[in-house]
Amino acid sequence: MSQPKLMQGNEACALGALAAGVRFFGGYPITPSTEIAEQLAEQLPKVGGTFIQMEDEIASMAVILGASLAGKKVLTATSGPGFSLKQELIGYAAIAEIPCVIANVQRVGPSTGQPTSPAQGDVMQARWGTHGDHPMIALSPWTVRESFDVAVKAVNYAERFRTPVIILLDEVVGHMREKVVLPADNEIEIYSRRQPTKSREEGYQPFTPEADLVPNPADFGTGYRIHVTGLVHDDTGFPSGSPKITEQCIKRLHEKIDCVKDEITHYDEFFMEDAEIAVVTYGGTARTAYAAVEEARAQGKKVGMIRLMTIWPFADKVIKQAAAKCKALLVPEMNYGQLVMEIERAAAGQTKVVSMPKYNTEIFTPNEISGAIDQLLSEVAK
Amino acid sequence: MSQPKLMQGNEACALGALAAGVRFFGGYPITPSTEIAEQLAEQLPKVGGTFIQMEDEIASMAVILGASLAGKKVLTATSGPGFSLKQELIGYAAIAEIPCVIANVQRVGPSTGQPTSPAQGDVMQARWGTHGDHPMIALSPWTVRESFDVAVKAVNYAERFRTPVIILLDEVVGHMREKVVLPADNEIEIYSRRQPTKSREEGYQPFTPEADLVPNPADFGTGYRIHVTGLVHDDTGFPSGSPKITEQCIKRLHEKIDCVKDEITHYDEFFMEDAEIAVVTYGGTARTAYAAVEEARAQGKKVGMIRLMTIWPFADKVIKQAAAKCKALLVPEMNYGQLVMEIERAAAGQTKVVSMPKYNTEIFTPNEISGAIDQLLSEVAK
Amino acid sequence: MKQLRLSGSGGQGLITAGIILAEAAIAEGKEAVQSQSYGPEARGGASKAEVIIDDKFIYHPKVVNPGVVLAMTQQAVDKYSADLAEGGLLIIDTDLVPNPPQGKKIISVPITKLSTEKLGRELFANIIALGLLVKITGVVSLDTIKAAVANRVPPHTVDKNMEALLIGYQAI
Amino acid sequence: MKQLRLSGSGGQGLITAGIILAEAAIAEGKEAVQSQSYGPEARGGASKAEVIIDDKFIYHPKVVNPGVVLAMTQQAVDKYSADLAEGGLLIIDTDLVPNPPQGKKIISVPITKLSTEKLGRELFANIIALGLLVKITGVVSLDTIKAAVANRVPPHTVDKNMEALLIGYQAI
Amino acid sequence: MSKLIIRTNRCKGCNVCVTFCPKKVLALDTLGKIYAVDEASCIQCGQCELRCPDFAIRVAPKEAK
Amino acid sequence: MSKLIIRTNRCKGCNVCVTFCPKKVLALDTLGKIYAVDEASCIQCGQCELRCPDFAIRVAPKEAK
Amino acid sequence: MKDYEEYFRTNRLPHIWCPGCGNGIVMKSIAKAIAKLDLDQDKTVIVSGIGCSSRASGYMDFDTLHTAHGRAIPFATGVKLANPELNVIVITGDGDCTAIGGNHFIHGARRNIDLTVVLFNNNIYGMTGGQASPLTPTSKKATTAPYGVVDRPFDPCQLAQAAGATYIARGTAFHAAQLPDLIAKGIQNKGFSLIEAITPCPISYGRRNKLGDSPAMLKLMSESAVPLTAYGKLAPEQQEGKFPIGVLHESHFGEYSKEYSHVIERAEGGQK
Amino acid sequence: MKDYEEYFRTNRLPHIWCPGCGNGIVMKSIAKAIAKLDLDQDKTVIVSGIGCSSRASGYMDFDTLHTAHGRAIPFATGVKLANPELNVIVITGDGDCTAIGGNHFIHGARRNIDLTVVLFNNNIYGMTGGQASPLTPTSKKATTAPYGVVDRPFDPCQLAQAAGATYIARGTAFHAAQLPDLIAKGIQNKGFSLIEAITPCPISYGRRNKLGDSPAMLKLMSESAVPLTAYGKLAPEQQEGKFPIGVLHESHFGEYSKEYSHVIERAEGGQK
Ligand SMILES: Cc1ncc(C[n+]2csc(CCOP(=O)(O)OP(=O)(O)O)c2C)c(N)n1
Ligand SMILES: Cc1ncc(C[n+]2csc(CCOP(=O)(O)OP(=O)(O)O)c2C)c(N)n1
Ligand code: SF4
Ligand code: SF4
Ligand code: SF4
Ligand code: SF4
Ligand code: SF4
Ligand code: SF4
Ligand SMILES: [Mg+2]
Ligand SMILES: [Mg+2]
Repeated sequence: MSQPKLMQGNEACALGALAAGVRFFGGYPITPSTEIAEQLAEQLPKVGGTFIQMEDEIASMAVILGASLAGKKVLTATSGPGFSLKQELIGYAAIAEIPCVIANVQRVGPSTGQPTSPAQGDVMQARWGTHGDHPMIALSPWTVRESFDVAVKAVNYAERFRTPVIILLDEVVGHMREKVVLPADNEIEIYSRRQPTKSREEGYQPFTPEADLVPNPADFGTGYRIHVTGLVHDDTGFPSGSPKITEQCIKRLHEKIDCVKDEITHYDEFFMEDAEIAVVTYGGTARTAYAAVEEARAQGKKVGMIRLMTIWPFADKVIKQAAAKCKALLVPEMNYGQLVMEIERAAAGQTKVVSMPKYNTEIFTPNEISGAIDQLLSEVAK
Repeated sequence: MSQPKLMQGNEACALGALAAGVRFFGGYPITPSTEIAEQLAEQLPKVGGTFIQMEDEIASMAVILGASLAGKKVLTATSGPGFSLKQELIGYAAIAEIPCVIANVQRVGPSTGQPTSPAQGDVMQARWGTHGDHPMIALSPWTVRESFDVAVKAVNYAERFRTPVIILLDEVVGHMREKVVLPADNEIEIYSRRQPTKSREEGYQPFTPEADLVPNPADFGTGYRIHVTGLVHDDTGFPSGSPKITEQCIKRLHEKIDCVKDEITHYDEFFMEDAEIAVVTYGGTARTAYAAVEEARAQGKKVGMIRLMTIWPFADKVIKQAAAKCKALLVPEMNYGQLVMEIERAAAGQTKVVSMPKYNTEIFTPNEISGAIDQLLSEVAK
Repeated sequence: MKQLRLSGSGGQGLITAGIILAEAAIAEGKEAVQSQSYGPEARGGASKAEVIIDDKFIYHPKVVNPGVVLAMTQQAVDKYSADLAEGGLLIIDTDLVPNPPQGKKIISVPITKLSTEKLGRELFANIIALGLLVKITGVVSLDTIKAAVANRVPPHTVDKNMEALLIGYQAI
Repeated sequence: MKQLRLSGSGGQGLITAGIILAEAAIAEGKEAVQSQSYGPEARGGASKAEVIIDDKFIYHPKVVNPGVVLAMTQQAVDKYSADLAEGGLLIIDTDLVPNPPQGKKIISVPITKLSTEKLGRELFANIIALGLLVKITGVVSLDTIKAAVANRVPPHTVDKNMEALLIGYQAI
Repeated sequence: MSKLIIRTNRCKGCNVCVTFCPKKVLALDTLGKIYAVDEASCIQCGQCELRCPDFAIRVAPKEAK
Repeated sequence: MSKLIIRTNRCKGCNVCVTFCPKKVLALDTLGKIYAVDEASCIQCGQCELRCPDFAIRVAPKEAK
Repeated sequence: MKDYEEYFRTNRLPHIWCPGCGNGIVMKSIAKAIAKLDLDQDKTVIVSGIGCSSRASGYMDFDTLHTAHGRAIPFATGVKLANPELNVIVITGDGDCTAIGGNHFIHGARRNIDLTVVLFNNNIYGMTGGQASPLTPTSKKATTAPYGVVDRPFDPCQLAQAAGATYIARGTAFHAAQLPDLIAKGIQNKGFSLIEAITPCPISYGRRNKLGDSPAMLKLMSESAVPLTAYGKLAPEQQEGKFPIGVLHESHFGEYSKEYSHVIERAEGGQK
Repeated sequence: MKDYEEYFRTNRLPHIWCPGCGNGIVMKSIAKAIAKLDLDQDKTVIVSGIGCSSRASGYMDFDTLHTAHGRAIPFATGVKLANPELNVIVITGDGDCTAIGGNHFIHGARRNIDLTVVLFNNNIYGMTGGQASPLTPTSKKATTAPYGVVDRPFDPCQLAQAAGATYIARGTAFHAAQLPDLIAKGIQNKGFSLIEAITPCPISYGRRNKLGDSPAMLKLMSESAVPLTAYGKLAPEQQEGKFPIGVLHESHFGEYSKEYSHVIERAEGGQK
């Protein structure tokens, strides 16, 4: 355990990635994510790693995928406009099963929007931004320390499931500084790059799934001479036009994540035992929500809170349970109302779901959330 | 009314756009959308219009936005990978309120996927593909004739609401040929480019909304000297960092579409009067579904069908009503299960919603859907 | 409802043949749907064109039980003739399909050879096949298909194509 | 919980000052959160840095009722002093804030002028302001803030910055 | 008529005009705004206007003699 | 030993080798596959192998004399 | 000749640029070029990307279009092709034009579409706070190049020439009297014109590289910029650290919108 | 020297290319170049984009990477930088490299990263069925240029040179004996190398432009390609319709991955 330190969320994210073994960063500057790149431009060469600033966000995504195939753990960082540009290649990473982490520090959009102001407006894009079908893992931290932890998790999941993982930071957490105590190196669990378990002669095929449904394509340069493509392919890695193979290919991509869904659905519950209503929240907004909920509890109000760290895959079960026992769920988000739609879907009419959108560049105040809590409590009391 | 003709969906889409007044196309070739470009490369100059093939899909999107601001009605066409690349500038069009139509002829994804095979895998991307918050209009035709009609509607909506509109074709409808009779020119309603209703001296501001919440920014070159930006801006068109302006700006974008939601929600209901279960479907899949439903009705089974032409904004009300009266909704889609999530949300637990995904490059057969209908009927009979 | 499938390899002109057939059906006042599927190859590879003809609007756009399958290569037979309808007919190019399947009603005509030998180029094999198809199925009249062919092909090739059509029509 | 806001224009170094203050609080074993907000301008424009100091974990990261607002420009006063807590204190740069607001407890110090006159450059105004803030609020001890400043600024500027800190500390 | 028209609100005190004025006419005040210390010496050469990045100085055209 | 090794399954009948063979050794059969009409005339110049886009012809190296 | 201030939206001044930022000088030069040519203010469009420099469009009193990062040229291409009677001027930064926008830049040049591109080259990403751009000189420092830039900058003028631009010039913010002329000539060229305007960014570039304040950076420019003919006469070792200014290249080729108008004529006439 | 077939995944042959398509000839030349240099087959990576030509990666027995349209160069950059001991060869089409991939192309050249880019130039988008590419000559027809192309093609060699490539050569599928040499020299160059290989697409380009079948197109190449020195001696009017082949440019500059390794050395040593 290190000394307590004042640290920025973006910095913690960069250091978390580094601690998890990231040794390659390719990126293109964009507010409010730039500190991640700047931090790694300085740190990576110190540990023999590589930082490269590319000509745009597409090239940044491409360069990390190439580096990942050549054996490095990789990261890129961006914000809204750049995240939009990366979508095609995020899909490539999904179908070609290339481990990579994309940190998206959200700001107000659409388009150039309000570059220096906070938002949580890319939550749905993180799931649905690219064409075609594939699953997505997206994690959103609410503290600076958790930015570090989430970065470690993201790298580990990317490697373990050979899939792109998105860190959904928001400007609030990304740019704020707070006191953190980082874990010591030996306290950090690291998932190493998967390796082939047999030789070509023994019948190795690069995309044959292991028991966990994840394949072990060999790193380039290790003598396996594999083929990697963004076309639908079979276990050999070569393209196939067969309907059966296509179904298998797309299905396995989803199932390798589905089958660990519970394990990778991280969330906190606060005061939920006897909660009449619950605030469902994530990212920077969760901090304010907690302040309001804690205050409400102090006043004896039966309010609980669910804080989602895992945004995707979506925590259906958690929300279903909460919906079954609470009279209403309040969903404050720094956007026009995005994740609330998933919450509505999961709630399936069991309870009232109240969207509380805010998209004016300002973060919620505890008072606003307290007010909404009070109103909701009075409504459900009727 | 013209002579009956064998025509391809893509061709009909191009001709519909032309009939609606499109005089500028910028694009980049990609299967299975290329025929739209090829058609217009030939036709546009014949009517004094302009076709340009750009260096990529981003430039294609940019060039049509420039042309639109200079007064032309504009179209681009693409497929999955290109659609992903266009997302950033689709967001630009949304916030800068630039009329434009994007035809996306869906193919199997993610990434390069199966370029020549049909899918409906970009349905959620059409809504959520770009960063930040803005609404989206997306229309999906199920016949060749409707590809023409939808193109006309798309152009009209783009102009009327000054917003990007997406035509969600699928390879089935885009590439099939069938008999069509096109409307005569005078049967086609056309919405002309909105014009300023007063002068600068009279206090004209380019982004002041009219009663329908849509502003009338002047075309470039008409003497108004307006400023257009992708930053959040006020009525003058100039950037503003104010929370109040930001809220107004983003809110009005949504409300201008929300307030006409019913009017632009196009759908067909078939056999719904006494339907015990209903198939909810869209695009090419709806053709097969209809064949199965018609057959089932012929056998006296109480099956109905809702065919959505408007995919976004989502037909909540229609689905809610159907959910209230049917015992189950069956949702066949050529993807891993996308729009079914919205249907689940709208159904809000009132009825059983059954996803029927198919994503193996082959379209549904009537038998598959009949089978699913029969099974569902027997389940709800219990 | 008539369901026809024209299969072979990319470049053999079967999509054009399918289009012409559908246009002929429309000219006779019928409904018609034509569709195709193909692989990544610009030439070669298995590809198919399908035509459905009916008196009323055709919803499901793909052939389910083809009454007739034309197969111009071995690969096409192997890939696209399995679901031939009970009692359906398989038409093959004699030379290009060395191993015809068992247990099917088959008409074998050396279509490509006819094209090269009688018209000097392989190019007209698709129109010969079309003539053959029309003769066998009677889905449209000879006059209608003539007009449809004349309407589609480049003007300077009309005569040769008419010849090809008749070669096919008279091949059995 | 102490809530402080340091406002001015981009380039005046107030974010650095805020960071140093937060680091000093941490050095004293407290919890601290520092945040900022700024416009599109790299220099000029209104910008603010906020620091919250408490004994327990700080959830909501922004200042709600600032007990102290430092404002180094007129624009900053206008934009960022309205929500000053009841009884809160407004510290302004005498020369750069020609129109101080009515009805607030105000301490006016010619911070920037002190910097230019005593240290030859405007550059140290932020550290002078920091000294002033620490003296007025007592959130951290003088020694702690000295160490925090020394820790953050470039080594060859430590002495000047110590001077600046004291100038501020002794300014009232 | 004065030789120099100064828009103080636009001036950001960058020192460019001060540096390039051949006659040392200009200087910055404590608030970092430009003013003419010695307008009399001004030869209306236009350097300050030419170079000011903020359009804060205009030089009156030399009167035709 | 034969001078030419032909992999018929790879040949696509493009006529390139036929055109560039200086000795008119090669021709296409009815199915559009290459065969040697006159292998005896082959001078093992390697043109056909060099130019075949489909790796369908190999020319045996000339035997050292 | 109108006064250059008439081309500004003066109610939006002062602008957001830092003290001493050269962007104002270059923007003024554009206004002077327009004044000089007496372009119809209502038929002139300014299109910019994203960056400090690209903010200029907001201050200029024309139809103005502030696009997305890197995309000014294809937006401008649309404006021009949709209405070829418009004069279209593009304002772009070194990052905007040659990093994310590099492809559009060379394709605009290749098409020889009638745009006048004024590249505000401050050798850095100004707006985002000082990251290296493709025009940051080798071994200079930037926030993303704390150990110094390892790669070699483009020469955007050579690149544009190889891509097909028909007018290419380079000027500097120091040579403020010459710049309007270079730009005016570019506007007059019916085809793709590039004017590279080298301009100081004291805040995001100068400081980190110890180049001094804006006046110092301007002086540096006055020393390193050499008129083309004089530059040509320097020995290679004398050229070290110097660069040529003036009109660097002029050539002729059909302009895109003009050529396309011929397509329209033929197509309308039913020909191919 | 290994036989070139040993570098093919022969079990995947025949390939998908059309009869007479020149891609097979160019791919064979790459294999021969590798054979000639006896590169370690396990330490050589082929990276391609999307297009007919880019399908070549699937037929070559190395670690092979078939990326997205236009993005082969940045993927390859990642491979090379992550493991500089690998030989990285990029296979790309004219559309892939100079249309959608144009920016990556010039930036690869600018960085002088050690990649050998073999550009299969068939003057058309083959895979999507014959649309115009930035290398389709002016006035030639394409499905998206039914009235003929109005703009001017890039000279990709000139473009690469202006951008900073340190080895540039051009060959053709007709000159099949020379091509392996040109490629081998490119592989030997420690820096960014471009080999433009002009190759016939009889199906999507030749037919529409009435250039005949593949043998006819190859003959046309034999007539229009002229060795660089001979080409230099032609009068301008004689150059019309002809183009130079051979090694067009060689120069020296620090290679990116090498230069970056110095950054690592310095940083690991605690220096800046
Ligand atoms: C797609 C996208 N990527 C990144 C950014 C962030 N960004 C804004 S301006 C800029 C660079 C500006 O540099 P330059 O073009 O040189 O202009 P300058 O500010 O130096 O005038 C960047 C990277 C963005 N807005 N959009
Ligand atoms: C983002 C994206 N846009 C468009 C396409 C469609 N596409 C595939 S290959 C190709 C062009 C191929 O041309 P070229 O690079 O010259 O290769 P060739 O087929 O001629 O060898 C295009 C436009 C795509 N796959 N992805
Ligand atoms: S006009 Fe010339 S002399 Fe007068 S103030 Fe300006 S620069 Fe100095
Ligand atoms: S050049 Fe302009 S902005 Fe700078 S000090 Fe002089 S008047 Fe002020
Ligand atoms: S080796 Fe030469 S002579 Fe022999 S077949 Fe081949 S091309 Fe003809
Ligand atoms: S060159 Fe090759 S593919 Fe072409 S005909 Fe000859 S052997 Fe066959
Ligand atoms: S950061 Fe640089 S380019 Fe941007 S306004 Fe400041 S000085 Fe000018
Ligand atoms: S379309 Fe052209 S490039 Fe593609 S395989 Fe066929 S001949 Fe080759
Ligand atoms: Mg710059
Ligand atoms: Mg090509």
